[in-house]
Amino acid sequence: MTALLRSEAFDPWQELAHIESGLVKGAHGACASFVGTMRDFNVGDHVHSMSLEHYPEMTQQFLDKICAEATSRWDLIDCLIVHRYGEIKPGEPIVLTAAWSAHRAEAFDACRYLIEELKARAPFWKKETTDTGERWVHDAPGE
Amino acid sequence: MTALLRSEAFDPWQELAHIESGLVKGAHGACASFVGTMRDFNVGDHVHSMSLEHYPEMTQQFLDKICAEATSRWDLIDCLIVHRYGEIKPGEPIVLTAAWSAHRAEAFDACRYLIEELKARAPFWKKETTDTGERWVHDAPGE
Amino acid sequence: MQIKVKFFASLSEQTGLAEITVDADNPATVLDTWKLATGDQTMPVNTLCAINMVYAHLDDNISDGDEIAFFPPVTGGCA
Amino acid sequence: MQIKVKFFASLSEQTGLAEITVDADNPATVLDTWKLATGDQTMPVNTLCAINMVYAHLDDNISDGDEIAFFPPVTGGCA
Repeated sequence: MTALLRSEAFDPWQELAHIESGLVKGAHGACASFVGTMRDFNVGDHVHSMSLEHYPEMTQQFLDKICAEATSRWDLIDCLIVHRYGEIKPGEPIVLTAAWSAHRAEAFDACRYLIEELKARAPFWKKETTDTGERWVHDAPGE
Repeated sequence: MTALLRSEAFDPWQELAHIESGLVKGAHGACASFVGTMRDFNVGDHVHSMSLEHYPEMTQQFLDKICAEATSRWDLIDCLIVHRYGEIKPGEPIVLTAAWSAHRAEAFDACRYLIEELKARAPFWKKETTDTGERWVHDAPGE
Repeated sequence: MQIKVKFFASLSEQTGLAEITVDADNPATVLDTWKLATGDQTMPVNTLCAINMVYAHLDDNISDGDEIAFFPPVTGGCA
Repeated sequence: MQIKVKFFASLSEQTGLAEITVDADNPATVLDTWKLATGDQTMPVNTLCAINMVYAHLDDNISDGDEIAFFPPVTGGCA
């Protein structure tokens, strides 16, 4: 179980390859992963950049907690969360969640659980810079 | 939309990075992916290697078809399937499915659709070599 | 009618056939090509079939030049 | 009681506060620390709070040395 907070841009595929290099070969049959990337448009406006504020110690504790919850709820071999904070440019990954298991159902369900819990409760706040200035993002329900 | 059949081992993270390098930066917000890897045990036996037979022209047509179905059913920016055939060793990836979309729900649902349809209907047949000899694999329902 | 018939995986081993061309009457069904190609061997339960690489039923009619395939339940993908 | 109070994102901009230490009576609730720290400013609807980095309710009791945080609905993750 690994939950990482990153102030610099990260390559999600390298992160996944790195975790897999530490797993026993032939033990897992399934890996589900999700990458959330910064788009350059939102609510109809062109977004130039984004600043992602967080509550550092609480964020780390929260991400560790949902990794532990996923591991106790599904039969996982490993799971991973990587999340950016600070200044982010369009096209850069914001978040990566992944789960390794013997079977695909557990891997998918756990991977989805991680991103849904993170999105619903992890203390991050986005501020976008658009053509018309800065604004705090308020997610629409179900977005 | 890309569906590839590979006789040689492939690196799923490189395949994903390669597809992403061809996408417009900032256009997609979500990528869900799944990697199925050969395990070294099955039904209690140690598996040394596996041979994956397929029906080449039908397999390619079928994989192209489910990519097209996923693209018509969800609002996708791109999707990818890579599937091995021939001799496979434990720890090697067998299959990769991925879907890129603006939002995570579409990406997850489409990625899962691709692997479930592939598993249910794509003409591949696994033969395992275990401590006690060769055997054709018969998947348990829901496995 | 000239019909190409293919057998895959365990079905190829059981019938002793991989690919064979048979001369079928017109009309004929997929099942008729099984009987012609295998010399009337018993068909295992759960056998799947395709006409020109599209899933078909055993009682579907076939046409001259068709490629018919018989195979066991598929097991691609992953765990 | 010495209580550290933190404000995040839009709530920090609205209150003009980032981090402040207040001297609260004992007993006191999370809501009491808001009033003390902000000089009784109106609390925006949907404000969330945490005691020692764990989500809490406004009427939860606080203890000496606690870290209380107030913040707007979270928007991490992705699209």
